[in-house]
Amino acid sequence: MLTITNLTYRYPDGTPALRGIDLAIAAGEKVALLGVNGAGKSTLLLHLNGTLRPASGAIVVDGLPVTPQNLRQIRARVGLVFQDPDDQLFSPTVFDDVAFGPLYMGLAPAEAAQRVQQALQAVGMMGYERRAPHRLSLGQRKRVALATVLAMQPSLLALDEPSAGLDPRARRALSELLRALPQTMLVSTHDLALVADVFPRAIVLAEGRVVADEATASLLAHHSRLLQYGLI
Amino acid sequence: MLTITNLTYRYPDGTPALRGIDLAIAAGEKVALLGVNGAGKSTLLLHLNGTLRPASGAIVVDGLPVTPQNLRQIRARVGLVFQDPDDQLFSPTVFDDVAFGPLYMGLAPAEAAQRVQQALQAVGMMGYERRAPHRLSLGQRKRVALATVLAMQPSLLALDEPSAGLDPRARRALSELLRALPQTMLVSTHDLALVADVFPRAIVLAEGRVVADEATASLLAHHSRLLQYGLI
Amino acid sequence: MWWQWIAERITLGLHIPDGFLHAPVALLWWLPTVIAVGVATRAVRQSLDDRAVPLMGVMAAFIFAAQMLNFPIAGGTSGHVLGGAFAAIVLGPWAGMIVMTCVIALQAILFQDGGIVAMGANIFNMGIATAAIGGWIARPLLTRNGSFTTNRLWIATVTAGAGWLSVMAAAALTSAQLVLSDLPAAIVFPAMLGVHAVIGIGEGLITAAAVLFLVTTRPDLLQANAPAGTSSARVAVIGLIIAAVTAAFAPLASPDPDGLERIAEDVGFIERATDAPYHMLPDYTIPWLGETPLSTILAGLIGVAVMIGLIWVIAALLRSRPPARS
Amino acid sequence: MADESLADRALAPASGIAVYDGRVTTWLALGYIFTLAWLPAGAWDALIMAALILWFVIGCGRIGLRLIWRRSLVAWPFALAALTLAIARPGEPIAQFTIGGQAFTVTDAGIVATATVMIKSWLSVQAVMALIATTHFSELLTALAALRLPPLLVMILGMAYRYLFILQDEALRMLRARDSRSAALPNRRAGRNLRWRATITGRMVGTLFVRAYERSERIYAAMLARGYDGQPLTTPPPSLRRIDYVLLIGGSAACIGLIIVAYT
Ligand SMILES: Nc1ncnc2c1ncn2[C@@H]1O[C@H](COP(=O)(O)OP(=O)(O)OP(=O)(O)O)[C@@H](O)[C@H]1O
Ligand SMILES: Nc1ncnc2c1ncn2[C@@H]1O[C@H](COP(=O)(O)OP(=O)(O)OP(=O)(O)O)[C@@H](O)[C@H]1O
Ligand SMILES: [Mg+2]
Ligand SMILES: [Mg+2]
Repeated sequence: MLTITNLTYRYPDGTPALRGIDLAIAAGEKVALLGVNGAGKSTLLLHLNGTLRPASGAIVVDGLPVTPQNLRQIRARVGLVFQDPDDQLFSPTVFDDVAFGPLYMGLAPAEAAQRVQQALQAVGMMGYERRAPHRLSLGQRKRVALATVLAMQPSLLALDEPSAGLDPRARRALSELLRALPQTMLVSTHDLALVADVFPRAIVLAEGRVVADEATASLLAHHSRLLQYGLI
Repeated sequence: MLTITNLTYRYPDGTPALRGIDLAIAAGEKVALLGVNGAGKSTLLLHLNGTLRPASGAIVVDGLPVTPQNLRQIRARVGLVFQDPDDQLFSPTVFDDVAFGPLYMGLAPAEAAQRVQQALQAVGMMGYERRAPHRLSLGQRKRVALATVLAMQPSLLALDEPSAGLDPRARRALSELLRALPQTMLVSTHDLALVADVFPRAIVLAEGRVVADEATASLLAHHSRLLQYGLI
Repeated sequence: MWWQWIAERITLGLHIPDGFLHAPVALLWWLPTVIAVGVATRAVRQSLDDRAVPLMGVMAAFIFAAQMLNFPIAGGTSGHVLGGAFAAIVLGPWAGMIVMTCVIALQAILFQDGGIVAMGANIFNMGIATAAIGGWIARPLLTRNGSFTTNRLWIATVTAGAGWLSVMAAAALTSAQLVLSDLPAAIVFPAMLGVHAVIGIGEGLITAAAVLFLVTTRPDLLQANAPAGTSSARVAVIGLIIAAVTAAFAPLASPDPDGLERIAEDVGFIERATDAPYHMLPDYTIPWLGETPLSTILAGLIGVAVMIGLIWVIAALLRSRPPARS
Repeated sequence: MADESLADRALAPASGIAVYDGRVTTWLALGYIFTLAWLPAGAWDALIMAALILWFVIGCGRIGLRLIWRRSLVAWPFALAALTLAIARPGEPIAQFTIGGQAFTVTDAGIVATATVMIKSWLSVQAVMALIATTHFSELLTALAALRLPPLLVMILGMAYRYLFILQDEALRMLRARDSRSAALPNRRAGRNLRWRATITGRMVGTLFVRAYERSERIYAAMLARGYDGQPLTTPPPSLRRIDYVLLIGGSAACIGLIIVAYT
């Protein structure tokens, strides 16, 4: 489903953010991406749909290499959700925002509208179509942000800290939603409770390298390792 | 030092945020302000230096009532630090930012520079004077934000969630700093570990009312009450 | 406070409400506005490519918010920035025009700040003219061989001058429109330019400080949008023009620091500014119908039709063809 | 923002007029304002009819005439300035008074002109308010697109509207932070000087600019992630229904009627 080989990346100002990432995720797997602030989680996720272009290394999604020529197909397959929903939601209404991706793909308006319905239903935000994003609470905005990519029916979901800023109830709802969704997932988070709940496998980044890639249960069982990786 | 009598406030859109707050804090006391999201903590702190004007009720700081005529003197006595340091820091360098308050008060540049040194020393940010605030890490920015009010030598510190967004190490440093500072403090926070560490007294708000005002130890000892107030 | 809110609007005095301009004058000013915005739309699309929408949209919201950032002058009056010159200095003249057009349109629609019929004139005065000054006068002076200068004193002088000049230009244009609506030029020009010579100082200081802030903290942003270098001859000519204009207005610029007095002066201006006769096309009649009401109505309708037709044609010419979507 | 909540009404129109197509309401509001602009001074019958038409529509739309009236007063500082027209126009003298040694004469033509300007200005503002109270902002954009505004500009306007409130909140918080450090000591002059205060404000403008710019970069990435390639997204709006045409034709007829009444 997703294969990354020897991926390196430097920001234009010279910061080396990724230094040789190798990983493979099978279809239907749900994988958590952990690591302290600045470990490179967001940078890695931004590579999955070609928003950032690797200095070296290769990424293959669903058999299709992520290259400039393939970008449009890649973006239909990889649904990327940013941490701050205000960056993700840029339209005057919820409907417009969720419909943006499907319409851009060239779906007919009626079909797009149907996708919007399905996506909003999945995140429990039916009936909010005419609302303006800036009038929604943070938790609601985060759900709509997720709907914007679900409406594109991607096969891989890449979520950047989906639970940040949510209160305990909203976190539980998110956790249930992620468990219910059938897609393959790579989700960056600092929230170990969410990891334990949803993700059978966890990858830990540190300074742009993969330092652990294993079953969540075995990782969480070792307090000393969690401390060492700065996860608690 | 600080006396608040029957303070009520409604936001312009009609939201009643404070509904009759009474409290008194003696000089040198360090008091934590607790409560769930939306309880009214930030609203209360914004009243202390007259940023918001009460619908009814009175606030007296150091014998001086907070009224529009006294605002400027009040602001020399009350140092208010906002939750988000990005709201607090608006200058090209750390020095300029910390020097703003002293210069505005009419201190001579040399005197202001000395105040800046002292304040940066107190928060452990000596040597960062020429740096641009937006190039600092979140923890560093939070410390500089605190320095901007320390440089004004206020007698009352009002801090809004000073530990939010800090990683475990930065939290411990903040906790030590707050214990070392001599000022009277009213600090809003969701961080019970910080409360237990620094503040002998805690006030709990709920829906704009004071629902508890007591020794921190006795509050923390009752799990059921913490649950009831939504603090855990 | 409500009175401060009112004072601010009166002090700026540039958002012309509906009803204050002769209808033909208001419509006439739509013409250059539509042309400029059309050209700017194309230019922005070419230079910024697919970044145009998020960048311009957020920048328009930014100007809106920046206009809230005020500073106390005196006596309860406060100054704030108009922003057109700053936007054009930093983003370029075309992008500046787009941004200001959106700001003024949203102000008129959402906050009823400035009229709808008068919007063509308002956009031209506060958007097109100010961006032209920032983008075509200040920017060439600030770039050498395609990169932004580092001489802080020079930057401060040029940007402050451009900020001041942009406010003066907007004020002069507003006056011209009022005079075209039959107001006495002898009163309107001195009053309007006098008040704004003072207000412009705030604009100049803020613009300079904001640009210097960027030079210090994010020079890369300025560099990214820097235009290609200009010949030194052109720089010299533009410099001379600025010097001449500044000299011409210098007597007006002797600041009178009392804010209340300025408001009074400003109110006085507006009182006079409204001294406009509101006849519809007084001399416009259709010959073969004579001076009958019907003739006047027809003349007016024809005028409107011609104007709308012209705008339509030009807009159509300027609009790039809709993209083919596969 | 004095009437932010009215601007917000554009987000949740809940009125009878909202059942009509946003394009129709937008065009009619624009047409009405343009018509007002053409009415001559002293055309009382036309002005009264115009007012009644507008208030009837507002009443039908259950927008709340009271709300509109209260809010429309914000436009009056300008309209009040029209009072001076009363003394500025040549005509039959009605009253005279002196201020500061200068004599002023109120004329009949002056009073007529004043009243006309005030009414026109006031009605125009109410029409815009009625529009934004009944028409969702996205429909307003659709209407503008149908008026041949370049699609790129329409998208930019939508984006500007979306981030308006976010950046205004940001500016407001910065102002609060500055104000709460603007302190005074007894016996000292606070605030240094005008130039310093303006400079501080300029830096705040710069700070806000950098944050807005960085946000625009993040939004750009988010748009790319959903397939955006720089072409404005244009979807054909639904075609107008018969009721919309009826309203459009009826409204246009009313506007033309006003002009005819005014000039005959
Ligand atoms: N735009 C940028 N320019 C330069 N360096 C950057 C940029 N964005 C991130 N970095 C740097 O790249 C490294 C990885 O950053 P990244 O945002 O991927 O971390 P992260 O794991 O997502 O952290 P967090 O948990 O804080 O979100 C960090 O050292 C960071 O400072
Ligand atoms: N600008 C505003 N306009 C209207 N209502 C507001 C505004 N700011 C806050 N409120 C409301 O006032 C109440 C108190 O808010 P306040 O910000 O004081 O809560 P808080 O205790 O600081 O919460 P948090 O822990 O989330 O910071 C809430 O109901 C909130 O929704
Ligand atoms: Mg990240
Ligand atoms: Mg708060």
